[in-house]
Amino acid sequence: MTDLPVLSILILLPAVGAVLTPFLRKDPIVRWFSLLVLFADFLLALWVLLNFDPNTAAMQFGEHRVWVPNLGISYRLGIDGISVWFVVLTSLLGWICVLASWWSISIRVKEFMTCLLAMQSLMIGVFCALDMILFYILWEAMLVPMYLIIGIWGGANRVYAAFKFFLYTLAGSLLFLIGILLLYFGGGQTFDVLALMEVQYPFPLQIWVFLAFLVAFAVKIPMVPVHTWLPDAHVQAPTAGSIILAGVLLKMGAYGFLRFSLPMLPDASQYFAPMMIALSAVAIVYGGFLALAQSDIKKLIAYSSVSHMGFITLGLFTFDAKGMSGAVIQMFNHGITTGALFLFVGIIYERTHSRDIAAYGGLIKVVPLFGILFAAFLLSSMALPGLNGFIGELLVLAAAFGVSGWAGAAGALGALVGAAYLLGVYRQMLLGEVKTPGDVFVWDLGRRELACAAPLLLFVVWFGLYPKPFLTILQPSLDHLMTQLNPTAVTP
Amino acid sequence: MENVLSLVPVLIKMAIVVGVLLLLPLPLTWLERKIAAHIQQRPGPMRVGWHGLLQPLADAIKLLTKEDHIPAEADRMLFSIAPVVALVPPFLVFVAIPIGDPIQMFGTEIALSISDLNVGLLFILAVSGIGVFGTILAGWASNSKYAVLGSLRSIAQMISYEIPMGFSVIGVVMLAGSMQLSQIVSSQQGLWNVVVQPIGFFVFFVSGLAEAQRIPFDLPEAEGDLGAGYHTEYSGIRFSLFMLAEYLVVVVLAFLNVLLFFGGWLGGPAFLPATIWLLLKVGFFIWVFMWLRFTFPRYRYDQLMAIGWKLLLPLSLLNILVSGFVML
Amino acid sequence: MDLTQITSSVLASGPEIIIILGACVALMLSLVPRPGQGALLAGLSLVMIALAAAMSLTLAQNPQTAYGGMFVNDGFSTFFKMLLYLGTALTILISDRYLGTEDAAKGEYYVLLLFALSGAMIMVSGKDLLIIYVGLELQALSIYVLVGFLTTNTRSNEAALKYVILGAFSSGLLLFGLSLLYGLTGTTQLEAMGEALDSVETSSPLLALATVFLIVGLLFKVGAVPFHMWVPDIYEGAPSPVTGFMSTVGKVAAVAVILRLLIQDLAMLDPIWRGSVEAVAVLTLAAGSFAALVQTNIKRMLAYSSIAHGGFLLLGLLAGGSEGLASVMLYLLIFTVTNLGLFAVIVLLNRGAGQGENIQDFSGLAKSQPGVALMALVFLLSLAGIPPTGGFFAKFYVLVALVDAGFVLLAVFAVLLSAIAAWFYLRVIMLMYMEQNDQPAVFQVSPAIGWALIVTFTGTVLTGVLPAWFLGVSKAAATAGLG
Amino acid sequence: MIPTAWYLILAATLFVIGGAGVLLRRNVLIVLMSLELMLNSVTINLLAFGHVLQDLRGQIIAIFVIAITAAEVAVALGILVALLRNKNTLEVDELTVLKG
Amino acid sequence: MPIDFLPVFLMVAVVIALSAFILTLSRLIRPHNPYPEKNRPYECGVDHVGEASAGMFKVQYFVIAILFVVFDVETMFLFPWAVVLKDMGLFGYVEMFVFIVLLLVGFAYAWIKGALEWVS
Repeated sequence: MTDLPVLSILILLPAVGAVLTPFLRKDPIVRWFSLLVLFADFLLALWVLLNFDPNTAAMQFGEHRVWVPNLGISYRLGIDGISVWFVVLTSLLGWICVLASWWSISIRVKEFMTCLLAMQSLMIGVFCALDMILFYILWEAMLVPMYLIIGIWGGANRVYAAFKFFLYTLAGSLLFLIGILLLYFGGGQTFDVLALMEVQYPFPLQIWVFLAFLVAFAVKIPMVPVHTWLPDAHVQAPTAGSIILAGVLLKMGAYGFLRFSLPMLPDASQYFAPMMIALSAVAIVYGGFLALAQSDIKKLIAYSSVSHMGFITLGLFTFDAKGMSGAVIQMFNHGITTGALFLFVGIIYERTHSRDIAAYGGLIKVVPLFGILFAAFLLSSMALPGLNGFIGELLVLAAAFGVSGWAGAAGALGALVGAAYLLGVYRQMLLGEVKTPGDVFVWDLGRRELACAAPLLLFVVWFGLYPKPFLTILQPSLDHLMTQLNPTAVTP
Repeated sequence: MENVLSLVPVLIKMAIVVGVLLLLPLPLTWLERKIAAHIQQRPGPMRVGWHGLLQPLADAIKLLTKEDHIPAEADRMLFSIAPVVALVPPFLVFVAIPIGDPIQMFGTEIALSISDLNVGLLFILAVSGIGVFGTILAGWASNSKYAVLGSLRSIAQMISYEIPMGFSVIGVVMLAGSMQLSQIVSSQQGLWNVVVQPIGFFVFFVSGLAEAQRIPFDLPEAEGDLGAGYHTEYSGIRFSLFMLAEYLVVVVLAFLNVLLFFGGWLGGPAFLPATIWLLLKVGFFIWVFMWLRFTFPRYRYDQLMAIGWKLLLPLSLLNILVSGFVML
Repeated sequence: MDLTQITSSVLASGPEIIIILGACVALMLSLVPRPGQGALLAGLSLVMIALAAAMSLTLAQNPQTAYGGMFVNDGFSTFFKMLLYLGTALTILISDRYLGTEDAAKGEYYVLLLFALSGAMIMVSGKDLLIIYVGLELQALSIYVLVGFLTTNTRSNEAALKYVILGAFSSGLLLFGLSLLYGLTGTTQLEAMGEALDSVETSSPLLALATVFLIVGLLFKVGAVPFHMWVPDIYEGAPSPVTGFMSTVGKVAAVAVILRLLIQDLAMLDPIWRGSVEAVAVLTLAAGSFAALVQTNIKRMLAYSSIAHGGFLLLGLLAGGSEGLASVMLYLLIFTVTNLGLFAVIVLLNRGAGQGENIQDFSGLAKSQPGVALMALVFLLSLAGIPPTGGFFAKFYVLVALVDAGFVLLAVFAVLLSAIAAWFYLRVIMLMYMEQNDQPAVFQVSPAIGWALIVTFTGTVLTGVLPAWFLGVSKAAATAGLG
Repeated sequence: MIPTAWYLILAATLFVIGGAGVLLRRNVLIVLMSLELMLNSVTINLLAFGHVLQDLRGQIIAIFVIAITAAEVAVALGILVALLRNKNTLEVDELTVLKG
Repeated sequence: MPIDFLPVFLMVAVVIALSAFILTLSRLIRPHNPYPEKNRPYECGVDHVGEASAGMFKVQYFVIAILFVVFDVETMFLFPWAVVLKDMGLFGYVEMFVFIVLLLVGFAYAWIKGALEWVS
């Protein structure tokens, strides 16, 4: 370990970039500059990953600075085996986003890149934060650049979508704030996440706080009754926005459960587990069927996200070691895969300006490179064995069957439906007779696009075939989480 | 019961005062016309009675029997009560005006005032302020342009001069340490206030003239350009009520000048009863007012306001500051 | 009173005397018309404010009462005075340009501002109901005139008249309460009153009546629902800088009085008002937030927003204790800075004759004036309470105080309603960043406004990123106030 | 001796009448008069209490109240004049440039 | 002491009664013969135009009214002060001095501003 505040650098690097960007003159300079910054950030994240000690569940690279002593808020950072992966994921998607919007964003590039850089800084911050209020602030602040990304550079209905996104998430997270305060005054008297984990809260308080947290996280994930902002936001957002949304933002909800709800409120989590499992099952099936009915490819992927996120929550609330690790793996994989899918939709959309599935056909013949890669990601999303999606979904399903037959059955059904619509897309768009919307000329992937897709593909294949390093790093933290869930199991 | 009994002398005094005041205008109008005439070297009223002595009586009967018409567009209610409102204050003022030290009569001490209020001076100033309402109501209720303009002018004038008037007596109050008129008079034992407070007297006298709307400050009623001012539309008995009120104001002012600045009933020759001495002084002031009326030309309206605000007001404020400083 | 007492009293009220003297000098200067007079008077006012601020800080070294216990200089009053200075100074900075575009440049403007400031200062320092009332009226009367300052503008006249009538009405209520309290206790001096009230049953109907009138009168001044109907009209009609002034300085002073009365000296009245004030606070939040949704005039919208913020302040009051007090104080500090910043932007957009006050006039601002738009964005976010701006910490601290005092339900209400409130701030952001405008706003940022913007922007960001110092100050002041 | 309660009742009645006048009447001048009525009722209260308590403070406050009321009315009149120049009406209902 | 003021109210009643009496007396003996021409407002014989009490006055009247209110109120403070000035001594004097000077500042302002000029 070094004494360097690595995490702070990780967070502040894009932030500094965001501050500097508006002062740059020309658009190309802005693009290159952002790419450089984000790529540097990615390299730094990789360095962190390489130096990460996989043998302990403790927080690493910890930093602690007094911030607002009068309110007990401090600047506290640290990552464990779970969050390190999200940091890597975020920093990876960050520079990919720049590349993905290289030409597609042509107006107000400066502002766009500023938002992107700010997003990056805040997202990494969220995954590193170990102080509840710090976490909350970063979490909340994220809304603004994302709102602007959707609202300024989005599709036709962008303003509506941006508003919906903002208000849904804001309303949810405000209750989260109240929950935090309840934890503070309910006995913790601190905002330190690790310290709060040690506090045994009375059951009624846990119930209320859990519900408050639930609203915030459920909106972000999104779970079923509050998922309606997602399709709008996804469809209207520019490609980079979709990638960030699907790749990172959705994970934050689940991450919240993992980091706060489960360890801090184990009793309430147990209490609400059946409900959560039921909701997840509904999300899986409902999201799947909705996806099946979509003709808009972006909407389809959006609903598939609802379904896949259902798997994650299902896994989390089985309270089973397998389900847990399945859920975490699924989170990471979903980030990669769905990010990639949105990237590819964006690529084709740039050429044809249509998202209608039925308007495409036989793309694999016209643009083989695109076709093959797209197919790979589709299959990964379908959880084809050998690709990354498989292992997570399998673990979750196994755990679900262990808890409740119904839940398992729902999960299985969801997986089947998922296969159906993804294969439908595969068949319609890639195979069959060649057609493109309006018969426009479609060219194959360029070098820039390949550069985006390659690392994603690498991860897809790597985790499909050899997930061991991933699990090694993950395992201690997950085990620790399990002990926190069943405190009675450890204490003799 | 005792309270009721103690009211008896009060009621008697009140009856006397009201009676005198009601009849006072009769000799006063005669006097005024005579003085006017002689100043202008003509005989004045001569027909009714000896040297026209009964002329006022004849006028009174005329006014009483004259048709009293109310303009069609007037606010009848306000129009009718305005003269009464104008009449009340001057009568009220006399409640607080003493005409001598208490005297012994029928074995009890009887004060020579209806009620010697401890805030007498303030009371008098306040009550005479109410007189403005009669003017306002009369002008407003008439709903005639002459009347409205006249009443506006009257009001503006009255309130403008009320301020220097109020300020000018502050010096007197300071010297007496009281607002009770009898005390103010007794504080002038030996030295009349007019000597100590010459500026105060000047301001008070001048603004008194303006308050009573006497020449040279009678602009609101300048017949030449404004009809008859705020009572343009009044005739008959209601008109005479206004006139009555105006005469009484003159009397009030004469009393105040004497009481505040000329030692009241003090300082007279030994053979004269104090009250008579007082009344003589008052009579003198009434004569001065009449004399002025036929000697001075009228000011222009802007000059009138300028005198009030730019001369008298700063002067009286200065007077307060200086007298306060000197007194300490 | 012997001479030393008099001198010490005069010294204790030094800042007020400085401001009033400044106002008198400015009044005389305003009579000599000459080029650059506006700048001269503004400069003079700023200097006077700076002097007064310096004096206040000096006086804060040793807290003392003066004028026989009617006037006090403590940490509490010093904090609020600093806020008042800040608000007034910022208002002065943004005024010159507005008066220019509205063609209403008259020297009296600054005089009135200074008088209003002195009134507010007296309110803050008053330790006697009578003094507080006198200060309140001095402030209110000056503001009445300021509201109607655009003499040829009917909107401004109307607003002023309405404000006078309703302001006098609320003073009447306040006074009636005052008179009853005086009757009950035989004093108007707050501490003595508190002692006297200790022996009065809180169930006494007369006391209840007195409290209700007192509080209603004060709530009127803050613009709490259901006594808020005057706020939108008057905010809309008044000259923009004056609106900013009212919504900050006016509110600060009124809230200071409320705190002084309800939390400090007359705390024993708590059982009488708590229930109703809770209802009022929630209603205020709700009505302000919902009504703001449908406004088309930016000042009107901010009026409702300011009502909603008033609701938050009341919540802080309800939380009570030093935490509640401190939270209200911090809130006011941040609100003052942020709101005046936004008003600076509004002044910039003004095109004379009340043009440029529509929310639509913000559209496309990000394109034509990216810098100003960015600042406006930050101000709006701060008003909405989105981190990392000051507004977040303001709200957060109130919530902390509320939850700490056990009012979790109120806190939940507050956050839900502030989510609704975010909507209309977002709408402005949306217009600035997402709408095109055929006639983009064209303006030059004058140095004065530039300074105002820099100060407010820095303040908003600084309170959001490093709030510790501000928090510490307000907490110390609150503790001093309660002590 | 008149009981204090009567003064208070008188004051309260005047206050209510004044308040009702402010809220219900439509002519600005009458509204201003109603305001005066409200404030004068306060004065009655203060004087009555001052008398009962044998305390001069009541009267002092009353004087302040009167003074401030006067100032308020002066300001109101000034504003009214400005408004009259622009609009020429005394009816509150016609003050409609500002909705609400 | 309140008994001192009783005559005041008695006097009001007496005067009102007296006026009522005179008015009634006059009503009994005077002629009453109105007709439209006679009832028209006085306007030198010209038909009158518009409302007289529409409130269209020279603004100076309002200015005077406002100034009056201000100074009249000052009188209210001056009287009690004058009564007890001897007891209060220098302090009282200085206080009033400040008060009057402040007022004079305002007065001077109004003066220079031209509020007292009747002819514009």
